[in-house]
Formats: sequence, C-alpha cells, structure tokens
Amino acid sequence: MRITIKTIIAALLFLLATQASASADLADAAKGLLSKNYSDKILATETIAASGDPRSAFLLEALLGGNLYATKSGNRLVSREKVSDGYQIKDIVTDEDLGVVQSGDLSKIRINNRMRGLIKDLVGRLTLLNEDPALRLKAADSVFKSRPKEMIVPLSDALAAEADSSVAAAMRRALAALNFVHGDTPEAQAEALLILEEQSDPEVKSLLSAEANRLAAIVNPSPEVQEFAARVDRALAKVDEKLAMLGIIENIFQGISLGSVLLLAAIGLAITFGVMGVINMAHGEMVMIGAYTTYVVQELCRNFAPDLLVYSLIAAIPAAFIVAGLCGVAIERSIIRFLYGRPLETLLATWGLSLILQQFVRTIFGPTNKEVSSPEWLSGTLEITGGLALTYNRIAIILFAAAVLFMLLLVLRKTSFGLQMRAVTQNRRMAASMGIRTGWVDAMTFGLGSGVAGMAGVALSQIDNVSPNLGQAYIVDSFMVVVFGGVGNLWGTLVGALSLGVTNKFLEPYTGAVLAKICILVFIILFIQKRPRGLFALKGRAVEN
Amino acid sequence: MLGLRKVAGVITGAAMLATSAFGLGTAQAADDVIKVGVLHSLSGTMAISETTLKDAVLMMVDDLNKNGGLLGKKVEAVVVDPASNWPLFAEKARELIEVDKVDVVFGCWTSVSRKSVLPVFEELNSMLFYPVQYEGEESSRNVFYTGAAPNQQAIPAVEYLMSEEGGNVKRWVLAGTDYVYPRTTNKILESFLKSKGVAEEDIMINYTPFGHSDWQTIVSDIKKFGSEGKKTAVVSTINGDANVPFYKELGNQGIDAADIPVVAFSVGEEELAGLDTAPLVGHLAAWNYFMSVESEENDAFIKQWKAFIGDDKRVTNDPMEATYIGFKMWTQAVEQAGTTDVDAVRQAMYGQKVKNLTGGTAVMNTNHHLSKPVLIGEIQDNGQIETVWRTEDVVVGDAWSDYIPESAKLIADWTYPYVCGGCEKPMY
Amino acid sequence: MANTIFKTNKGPFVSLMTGLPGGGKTFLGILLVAALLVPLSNLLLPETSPFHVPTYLVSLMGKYVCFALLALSVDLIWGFAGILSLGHGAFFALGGYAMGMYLMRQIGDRGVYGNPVLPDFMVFLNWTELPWYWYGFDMFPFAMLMVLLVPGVLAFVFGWFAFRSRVTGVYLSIITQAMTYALLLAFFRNDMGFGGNNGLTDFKDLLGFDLQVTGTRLSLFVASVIALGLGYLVCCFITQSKLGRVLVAIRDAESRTRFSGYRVEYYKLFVFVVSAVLAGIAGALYVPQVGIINPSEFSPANSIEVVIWVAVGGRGTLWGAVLGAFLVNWGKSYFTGSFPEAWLYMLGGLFVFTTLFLPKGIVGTSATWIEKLKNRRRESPDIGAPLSVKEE
Amino acid sequence: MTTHANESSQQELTSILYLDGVSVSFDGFKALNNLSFVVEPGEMRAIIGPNGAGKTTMMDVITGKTKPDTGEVFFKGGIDLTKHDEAFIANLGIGRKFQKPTVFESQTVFHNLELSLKGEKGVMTTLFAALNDAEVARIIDVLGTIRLTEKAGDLAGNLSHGQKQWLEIGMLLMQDPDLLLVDEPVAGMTDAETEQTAILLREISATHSVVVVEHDMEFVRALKSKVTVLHEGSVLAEGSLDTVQNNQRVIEVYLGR
Repeated sequence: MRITIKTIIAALLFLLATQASASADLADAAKGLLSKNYSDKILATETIAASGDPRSAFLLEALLGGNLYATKSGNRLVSREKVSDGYQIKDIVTDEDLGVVQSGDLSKIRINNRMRGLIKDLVGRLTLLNEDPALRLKAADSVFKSRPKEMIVPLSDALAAEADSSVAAAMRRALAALNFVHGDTPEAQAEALLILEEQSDPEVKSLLSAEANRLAAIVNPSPEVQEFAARVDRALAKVDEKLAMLGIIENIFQGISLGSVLLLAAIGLAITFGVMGVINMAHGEMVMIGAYTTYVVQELCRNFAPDLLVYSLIAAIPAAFIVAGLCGVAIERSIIRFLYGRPLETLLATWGLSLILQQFVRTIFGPTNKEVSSPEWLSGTLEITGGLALTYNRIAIILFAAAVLFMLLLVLRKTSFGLQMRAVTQNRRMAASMGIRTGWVDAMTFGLGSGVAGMAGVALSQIDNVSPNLGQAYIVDSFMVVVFGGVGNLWGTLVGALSLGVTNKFLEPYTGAVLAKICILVFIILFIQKRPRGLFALKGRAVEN
Repeated sequence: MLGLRKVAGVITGAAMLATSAFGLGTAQAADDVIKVGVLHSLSGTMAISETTLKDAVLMMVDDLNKNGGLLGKKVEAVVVDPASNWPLFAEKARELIEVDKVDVVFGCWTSVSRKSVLPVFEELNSMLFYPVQYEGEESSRNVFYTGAAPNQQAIPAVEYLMSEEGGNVKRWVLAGTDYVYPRTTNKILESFLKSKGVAEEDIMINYTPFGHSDWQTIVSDIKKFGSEGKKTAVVSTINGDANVPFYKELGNQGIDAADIPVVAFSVGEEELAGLDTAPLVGHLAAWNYFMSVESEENDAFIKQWKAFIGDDKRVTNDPMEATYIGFKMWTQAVEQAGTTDVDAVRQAMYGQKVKNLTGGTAVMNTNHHLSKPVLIGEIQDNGQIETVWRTEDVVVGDAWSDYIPESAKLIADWTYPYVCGGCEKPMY
Repeated sequence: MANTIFKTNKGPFVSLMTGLPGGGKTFLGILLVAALLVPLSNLLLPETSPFHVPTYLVSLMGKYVCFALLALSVDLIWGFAGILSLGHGAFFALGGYAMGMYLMRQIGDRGVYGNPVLPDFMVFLNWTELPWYWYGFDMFPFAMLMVLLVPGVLAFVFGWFAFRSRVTGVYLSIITQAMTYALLLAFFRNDMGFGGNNGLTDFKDLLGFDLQVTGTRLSLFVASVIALGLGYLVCCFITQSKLGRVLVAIRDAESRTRFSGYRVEYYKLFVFVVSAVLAGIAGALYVPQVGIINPSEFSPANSIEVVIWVAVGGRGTLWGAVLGAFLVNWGKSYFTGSFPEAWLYMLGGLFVFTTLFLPKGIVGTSATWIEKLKNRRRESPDIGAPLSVKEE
Repeated sequence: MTTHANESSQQELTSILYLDGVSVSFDGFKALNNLSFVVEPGEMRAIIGPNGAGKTTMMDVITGKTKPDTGEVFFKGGIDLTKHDEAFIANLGIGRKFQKPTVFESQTVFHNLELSLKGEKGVMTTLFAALNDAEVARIIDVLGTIRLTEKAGDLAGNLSHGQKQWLEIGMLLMQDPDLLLVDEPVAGMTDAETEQTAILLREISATHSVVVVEHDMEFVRALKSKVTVLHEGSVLAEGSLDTVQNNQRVIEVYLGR
C-alpha cells in the first residue's frame, strides 16, 4: 500500500510539474473498475490517477459522485444525465455521446469507503489549482489532513498563486503543518509553529501534542530540543485555550438550539394550556400532524413539481399551520368546548384523543418512519473557524423559533383577534356581553395554538423521526417548559425553554445525557417549590381566583 | 340478607360475562386448523418496527394456505397487540397459548419483551420464534433465536473495519442506547478490541437513553475524538427511534463516511426509509441480510412482499428474513414430525435447513441459534445497503459469548448428553 | 330528621361498623366471594365446566386487582383531597421494585451464571459485589418493610416540599409527572443497579413457593383481593372520619379550611403518604403475578392511565375507582386480543365519551340518576349520597 | 416621638388587634401603604372604602395569607401575626369570613359546623375524632343562632346565597374566636336578610370583637359602630359614621372622582 501511494504521488508530481499528458491508456485502466472485487477497483483507481490523462480527474470525480455507470450491453463506462425519456449517456473516456437509454440498462459502479477516501485525496491534490475556490479550499484541507511530504513544493506554488484570502489561509495552515512535520531545519519548524499556534483546530492540537509527546520522550535532550519542546508546549497551551473558548461558544449554541426546539414544541401549548387552561395532552399529536403535513407536501412536490422540491419545506409551513389549526378547531368545537372550567377533564379527553390521532395516522400512513428530506440549503455547516462549525439546520430552527414567537406576539398584541382573545380569557361573561362571539374566539384560539404546534412539526421533521410517536416524545418536555416559565406567559415560555436548553447542554459533558435530563427535572421540581407559579408568575390577588 | 343475594347475583353475572368476553367459549381447538400466534406490538413505541414483522408472518401464512396448508390443514394466524407494554406481552403470550391454543408463536422484538414472555413459554411448554438480533447470553428450550447473535454481527464488522479493506481503523467510539443489547455488545467488543491491542484511551463508550433526540453534543464529541490523528470509526448500537435524529445530526455536522465511518447493528432498510440517505452514503451496517443482495430467492421474496403489502416502495430487512427462515423451518419441522406437538417439532427443528435469501443455507443448531452468513454493507443514496464484504461461509450463532468470562464456560446444547441451555458439563 | 344527622358522628370506628358509603357492603361482599369462589372453581370444577375459572384468568384477575388497589390509592387523594397526582405509577413501581429485589435475591445460585449473591445482570456488568442498597432484600420481612417505606418516604419528602410551598392544581400535577419521569430515566440507567431497561425478571419463587405453580398463583390472587379489601376499608376509615371531611373541605375550599385552623399541608401530606403506601403494596403484589418489573412502569403515560381508570369509574367514589380499573383494563385485554388494529380507537373513544357524557364517572353518574329517581318518589333529600365532585 | 412609642406599646398591650405601618405591594402596585389602626377588645368596627382601597389585602395580612413588606401586626397585645401562617392564626382566635361566601359545598350544614369546631386540629386527632354531647349541643346552639336548624342535613351547596353567608358566620362562631373579620357579609342579600344579618352581628359583637368590611352604608349604619375609612392602602378617616360622612376628604374620595 505504502509503495503504491508513493508511486501515484510521484506520478502526480510529475503531472503537476509538467502539466503534460501522459500516454497510459486510460480506457484500459478504467476497465478494472468493472470488477466486483474492491481490491481490483482500487488498483484500477490508482492506475487511473497515475495515468496522467487529463480526463482522469473527471473520471474520478464521476466515480466519487456516483455518476459512473457501466452499460449492461457493452460494458462501457459512461456518465449519465436525466432527460425526459430516460438517461443521456456519454462515454467517460472519450466523451462520446451514446444516446438515450433506460435506467435498467445501466449498472452503477459502486465504491466503498476506502476508495472514497483514496479518491478524495487524489482528487484533492489534483484540484489545488482548480478554478473553483471551494474546490481549492477542499484540496488544501485534504492535504492538511493527509500531510504528504511531497506536497510541500506544489502547495507552496499554489499558495503563491492564490488570490482568495480564505483559501490562502487554509493553504498556509496546511503548509505550516507540512513544514512542522517534515521540516528539515529547526528554523522551518519554528516558523511553522508560529502559524500553527494561531489555529483553533483539534487536528492542530493533536499534531502539536504528538510532537510534544515525542520531544518529551527524548532521553537527555539537548538545550535546543528543550527550548523547542517548551515552545511547542506553549503553542499547545495557546491552541488549547482557544479550543476551550470555542467549546463554550459551541455549548451555548447547542443549548440555544435545544432551547429553540423546546420552545417550538412548547409554544403552541403555551396557548392551548397557558392561555386557555386546557391540559392539552393531544398537543404532541398536533406537532405530529404538522410533521406529516410536511411529508405530504413534499411527496406532492416530488410527484407533481419536482423542480419546486427545494421549496417544499417553506410551502409546508403554512400548510401545516392550516391543517393542524383546522384539526384544533374541530377538536375544540366537538369536545373541548363542553369542558371549559373543568381543566382536569380536558386532560382525560385530550389523552383519549391523542390515542385516537396516533392510531389514525398509523392507519393512514403506516407505522414506519416517513422520509422528509432536507433541502440543500439546510444541510451542511457554517464554518466559523477551524474548531467551530454551526449546522445550518440548527441555525434555521433557531431563526424559525424566533420568527414564530415574534409572529405570535404580534397576533396577540396587535390584532383585534388578539384583543378579543385576551378579553375572553380574562372575563368571558363581560366579553360576551360586549358582543364578542366567545365561542368563535375559543375555537380560533385553540386553532391558533394547534396551528403553531403544527408549524413546530415542520421544524421537528428536520431533526427527528416522522412517526406516529413523534408527539409523545415532546409532550412531557413541553409541559415542563410551560410550567417552568409560568403558565400564560409567552416570555416565560421563551426564557424557560432557552434556560432549560442551555443548562442541559452545559451539564451534558459532565454528567452524560441521561443524568443531565434527570438533573433538569429535579431542578424544575425544586424550582416550583420556590416559585409555585413558575418563572414569570403574576403576583397578587387576581391570580388566586 | 338482601346483601348476600345481591352479591350472588352480581357474581354469577360477572362470571358469565367474563366467560363469554374472554372468548373462553370459543376455546375448543378446531382440529382442522393449525394456529400460529403473532405477538408483535402494533401500537406504542415499538409498533414502528414490529408491525412489519406481523405483516411478514401474515404473508407467509397466506402463502402457505395458498399452497395447500400444512399437514393438510388450514393455517390460521392469531394476531394480538401487546402494545409495547412488557407485562402485557406476558399476558398476551399466556392468552395465545392457553385461550387461543396456538401451536407456535412468532414474536417479540426488544430483549425485555422476550424476557417478559420467557417464563410463560417455559411454564406452558410452547414455542417462540424470536427474529431479531440480540445480545445472546440465553438459550431457552422453548425459544428459537433466528436473529443474529453478537458473534454474527458485531465481531465480523469490527474485524472488517480493522482490515486494510475497511480502512485500518485504530480508534473506536462505541455508542449505544443504554440497555442490555448494546451493553453486552460493547462489553464483548471492548474485550475483543483490547485483545487486538487497542489501547484504553482509544476506546470511547457512550450510552444514551431510549428515544434520545438531541445528538448535538455527542456527535460533536465524536467529531473531536475522531480528529485527533488516528483513523476512527463509530460502532453504533443505537436503537430504534433514536437513529433517525442521530443520522440526521451526523449528516448535518458533515461527518463523512470516508473520515469517520459509522457501523450500525440496528439500522436496516426500514429505518433508512425514514431518512434522506444522501449525506450518509458510505456509512456501514452489519446484518445477515440486505435487500439489495441479488439472488433468485430474494427477488421472489421482495416481489411477494411488495404485492402482499400493496406498496411498491416498502422495503425488506433482516428481521423479516429471520422471520422468513424461522417460519420456513417451523413448517418443515412440522411436516417432518407429522404433528404440531411442541416436543416433536422441537426435535425435528435441529439440523433443519432453509435456503438463505442471500445465498447459502441457514441451519438450526442444537443451541437454538442459526448458522448464517454475515454481510457488511454500505448505505447508498437510494436508502439501500450495498454489500461490501461477506463471510466466506456461514457463522454459527453463539448463545454464550467467548469474550465474557462468566459465559465463556457455558454451553448450550439441547440434545443428549447436554440437554441444557447453559451448563458447564453434560446433564447426563 | 335532624336527630339522625347528629348520631352519625361517633368517630371513624363506629362509622365503619355502622355503615359503609353507598354500595360498600356489596363491594366487600363481592371481594369476599371472589376470594373464595375463584380458587375453589379453579381447583374443584372440571375444565369443561362453564364456571371453571382457568389459571390464565386467575393471573389476569390478580393483575386487575392490583391495578384496582392502585386506582383506589389515586382516588383517595384525587377524589377526596383534590390532589391530582400524575406520578402515582412511581410509587407503584417502587413497591414493585422492592418486591422484585427480594425475588431476585431468592433466585440465589439458580441464575444463568450461578452466582449465589449477585443477580445475573450484575455479574454480566462486571459488578463484583452487591451495592449497599441491595442489602437486606434477601429477608422477606425487610423487603416487605421496604415495600411500605420506600414509596412512603419518597411521598413524604416530595409532599413535604410541595405542600408546604403550596404547590397546587396543575403545577402539582406537572411536578409529580416530572418526578416519575426523572425516576423513569434513572431506572433506565444500567449504572443504577436495578437491571436497566430489562428490569428485574426471571423470578423463581416467593417464600419458597414456586411462582409458576397454580397454588401460588391462587394464593397471590387471594392475597391481592384481601389487600384490596383492606385497602378499601382503610380508605373508608379515612374518608368516613372527620379527617375525611377535612380532606373534602380542602378539595372544595382550601383557604376556608386553612382559616378554620387546619394545617392543610399536614393533612395533604398524611393522605399522600397513605396513598403512596397503598400504591406500593399494589406494586409489590403485582410483580410476582406478572413476573417482571421494569422502568416502563414509571412512564408518565402509565400514571395518566391510572387517573383515567378513576375518572371512568367515578372520582370520589371509592369502589367506582375499582370498577374503573377493572373495566378499562378488561377492555384493554379484550380489545388488544380481539381488535388489535382498532383497540386504540375504542380506548381513546371511551375516554372522550366518559368525560363528555359521564362527567362523574360511571358510578357517580348512575348515583345521580338513582338520586333523581328517588327524589321524584319522595321529596326529601338523602345525605348518604356520594359526594358530588367539584372542580378546582 | 417618645410619646408615640409609649402610645404604641400601650396600645400593643391592651388592644386586641394593632396594625403598625403595614405596607404590601404587588408588582409595584401598593395595595397597603403604611397602614396603622387599632381595634379594642369587645369593639365592633366597620371598615369602608372604595374598591382597591386595600380592605381585603388588609384582611389577608391579619390572617397570615399575605406577608407584609414592612410593618407589624399584633394580636392580643404581644403576638406578632406576621410570623405565623393561616392555620396558626385561626387557632389563636381570629376567624375570617370571605367576601364571596365560602362554605364546604359538598358537605352538610351540620358537617360544616362540625369541621369548624374549636379544638385540637392535628391530623391524628382529627382522624380519630368523635363528637361528644357537649359538642353536639354547641352545634345545635349555633344552628339556632344562624337560623339554619331546619337545614342541618342539607348540603351547604344547596343553600341560598344569604344562608351561605350565615352559615359562614356560624362556622366562625364555632371557632369561638376572639376576633371576627367579616368581609362584606350582606353582599347580594335581600333587604330582610340584610336586616337579620345586622341583628346577628350585633348579637355576636356582644361577646366578640368584630371587624366588618362593608360597602352598604345602610347596613353600616345599622351596625351602630365606629367606622374606619380606607383609601389607597391607608386610613383616611376614623370615627362615627356621621363624622366620617361629613369628612371633606371622604366625600372627595367617594364622590369627587
């Protein structure tokens, strides 16, 4: 293995240095990919990379991206593109157009992890000078991770030519790592160290600590070595400090993100339970209905408007609101309205209802999980620095939760419906005598709470199972958040959700996930002793009645 | 004394009601019917996995009846719903055996449900086919285990990852749900890894509760653990519902299979059907069956399943194959024994052979575990798992692991001279 | 007229001797007959007889009886003192675990690994010695003491804090739920030393009697029925005493009761602890009959279900709670067997129906009807009627 | 200053109830603002004041339901009520009738009175409690006083509004308190009932100290007692009803807004 990689690298260097095309028969080498045996395929991959043919990078990209097929008839290697009546295929080596075939006529060339890693590495090195800065960045990172000594020269050249500052930074880091590991002179190493100690990356940390360990193990070190070891230790401490800092930031982010999930799950309950006093055990099922609505919207898009699939999630938000909201209105009109003033009976009725709804969804959609895919714009991470990467979908959930809360506050504070709603909850009889249709307001309020729960379902479909049990997983937590924050207070729900989320995430590294949750529950129990009506409780006589 | 007469009246009424309501009147076992009990949760947390197996049994019963039944009799499936409630499993098992007088039961998924029904089957000397991969450390006279034992899943998977082919993994994260199957598997793996020279600090063990949904911290810990220079892999024994959020988080945090591969023992096609697998391509699973394996038997099975369920998108998975093999073996054993009598069928089960859906032949051993091939596959973007490695031959399922000192000395063999599920020397 | 009223308050013992609340005697009679007839019918009648009670049904009934005792304990606090506990399953489960630990120790060296002291799951997790909290559970009297003490002490500590801080209504319900949820998570942990998710299982015998033998089952059934009867009497004793009236007073007008000079928190605490102990006893009897105790008994859903049994039967009517427990569980057994795909609709529908059309539960609502009929016949009110339930 | 201090200690010793500079606020709203007044033993005192004057909050403070932010409340000379809870204060001998008649609706009139009996109220005592003849006699006596003998066996919930008010007063009497706090006893009563209630309270005041909070001026007049006017949490005026009604500031507060 060692030897073959070295051979390729030698070949690559040759390729990079001369930019000339070698003469090895690429098509011949590629035939090896048709084998069922992964060892054969790896050999073929290496040969392809070593061929020096300009098309080799293209071929490897196709292989990595899963767009390399063998025709069943002639065993030719082709790439394909979907067209209206099948797949347009092109010979991968000659780029010759081979017409349109059906998917059954092609079999995919499969690769395994080992090949994937190998190809990435090879492609990475081939793309150090690519036009696309994103690819260059990937290439620099790839070199940084594998650190082959032979890449020092090409990397320096690439760095010299690099215009993009972020790519240049990545290249500088990779070069520093290379120099640090393979540096011939102490001066080169020391210089590399200066760059490395500014990084905040666990890889750099492991690199430095490995070196520190190596130096510490030297028997009778010379003064120079001692001094160098001290410098490495200092650099390590510096990186460590930065990593610790980033760790805290990451923790806070994760806490806020967990808090946002809790907030989304609880906010509908803050209305149906907090404002209306219905102990709504079917709240979780409203969330579930929202998630299934997302699934249905996505399936409809997939089948009727595949181009719009990326936007299906956005379309699902109002859809989920409406579907869950209508369910809520129906529930309120048929059951809840007979139970006002009897909060504990609403608990029983809604519990029964939640059983029915779960089974209903199970009957319609089946008991298994449903796939709700994440659009491209929600996947991946936002890399702040080396050691800190925030995932887009979590960021989106935080923003979404904030938006939902804001809209809800707006509806409650600024619309006439919000005014009527508050009037009805504060003094039903008075509101009725002033001409407010209290029945209508009740139905709408419950519908609003359920609809908001439905919107939460859209967000949860991105991070959790879409299954009939989805709601059950969140109901207890939701109640904890609402009660902890103070019943009937949206700000309380916000503060409650965020503080529980952040506390949980700070406990988790020390206690593990389970104990952290237990601690949170015990904390809530104790907290309620201190403030029997939650964080943001109203004080005074009015509360008692 | 008005009271007493009233009481007597109420009691008589209640007794009549109970008798009729519990269906005791219908308990006379019709001689022309063979009854098969199906004990899988159709509601509650486990319904998501178990309902499929109920349908699989129904499909095979249906198929058997179409082909003339068994011993010339019609086969009837008796389905009950133990509702993911463990004591209810025991109650329903008793009901199936005592009231419905079933001849055999196919059922259970979780270890705790099996533990719950075990005394019932032993007391009433009935027969249970258990189709799910499990922790081992058990061999009951009344249970046939058609899922994988740890040595048929975990060890080959780790060996594969340690090999050149699998990526030369040096560091290991053992992540699991906190219950007995992951605990056992990880215990076995830990001792196996140490025997292969893996250092203590290169093994990270992490347990999470059932249905854990916030994986941010753990996934970023794994990411950090994996970025410390050595090639790292995650061995996941995360169970059920918790997998979807786990994989979603993996995908979102950009953990690439080429950097840190995750090999799972509880994730099959069914679980993947609830996921967008594009970001997961290359992560691994170890099973005895993959839907993607091309063989005549498998193609027929898939076709039959899709037709039965009426959904072209439904997938098949390993516990379904285990159910299939168990059911086939049982029908063969009944035919061989010429009766559904539990003791006779049990004797006929030993050495019973059924063709695997993935090729080769499964054999029932005298320790009530199967010999089956082990397959390791990589997740594809279409939700399928493509085989990348398989054992040359079948692997014999071990009831007692060799890597746990207390159990290494135990032997399960239900034939003469041992006749026991766990003893150090022969009974006779 | 007035004179009859003045004679009713001769202390709880006299009340209990002279009159049980509506239907109480009939109820105790049914229990007595069941405790006698079921074993006799099981042992003496041939299997073909329509009146033969199969062993299967005996265990099932035994289980229901334990649930009934649990329902009774919830009714005592909810129906009479207005404390809605959504975490009573926790006390039931703790009682069950105490019994389970005794049964585990009884296995001795008959476990799969043959360790005479450690239960199998500990051997398997590499534990070398018994944790301290398992000491003593090999002794039956000690284990029985723990069955009473563990739930009782937990209820005392929890109630001491909650009632003194005047946590009431929904807030109390939610923190009881938090309590049982926290315990659920804790018992799931294998590191806790209670067998994790699998819990305690594979029991062999109780006081030397094989648990799988019909005789033991019948004895357990009879023991459960007796426990239910005694539990009922204890509840009657409490509710018929002046203390019972104080509890109802607390339920209906807590402030008024305080201003009448009653330390409401102590009363609540007393009845909460009694109720928790009853629940613990129910759990202890339940475990040997079903053969397993596992953390899922702690799940909040289970506790909510108990409340539903009480509501269906009739809150505030003691034997109504028992009836509710029987009906709902019988329904569950029957429907899960006969309509496995549709039983959740039926169960859910039953709950919705009960709350909408039988707000006082089956017993409460029928009592109201009977009352109305009586009133139509003679125009005088009757003070023996069940207490009407007022909402908080 | 010294005279004031002497005066206070004097009042502390002889008065049945003495509020000294009591203030309570809820979320910034001052319900009571440096409120001080004295009730002498055997006195009947009427307290009037517009809505929000702090009448009910004052009762809450005396009975231990609300803890004051500042100030002290003394009972029978030296007992500081702010340090005790409702039940303790009730057993000390302060009875309270709520604004809205609050009785135990699902129990009979007889049981309502029985529950209010003066005596040991520990949990165990209550559990084993039985009525003796003297106690029954006492209940019958009070039933007569509150004119509910015929209704003894009825559920309290089935009583008319006025009867509930009486029952609640009867429950106070059962406690045999030294001081009765009565909050709007005639709200919602017919004229005849109001008149009867006034007579009832006057009867009671013969043997107990009574503080009545009331809006109904006719009723206050019928009580023939000293009147304290509260406004915005402190005492505005004090004296006979006629004096108070002619007080310029009182007229402003009641009419001038």
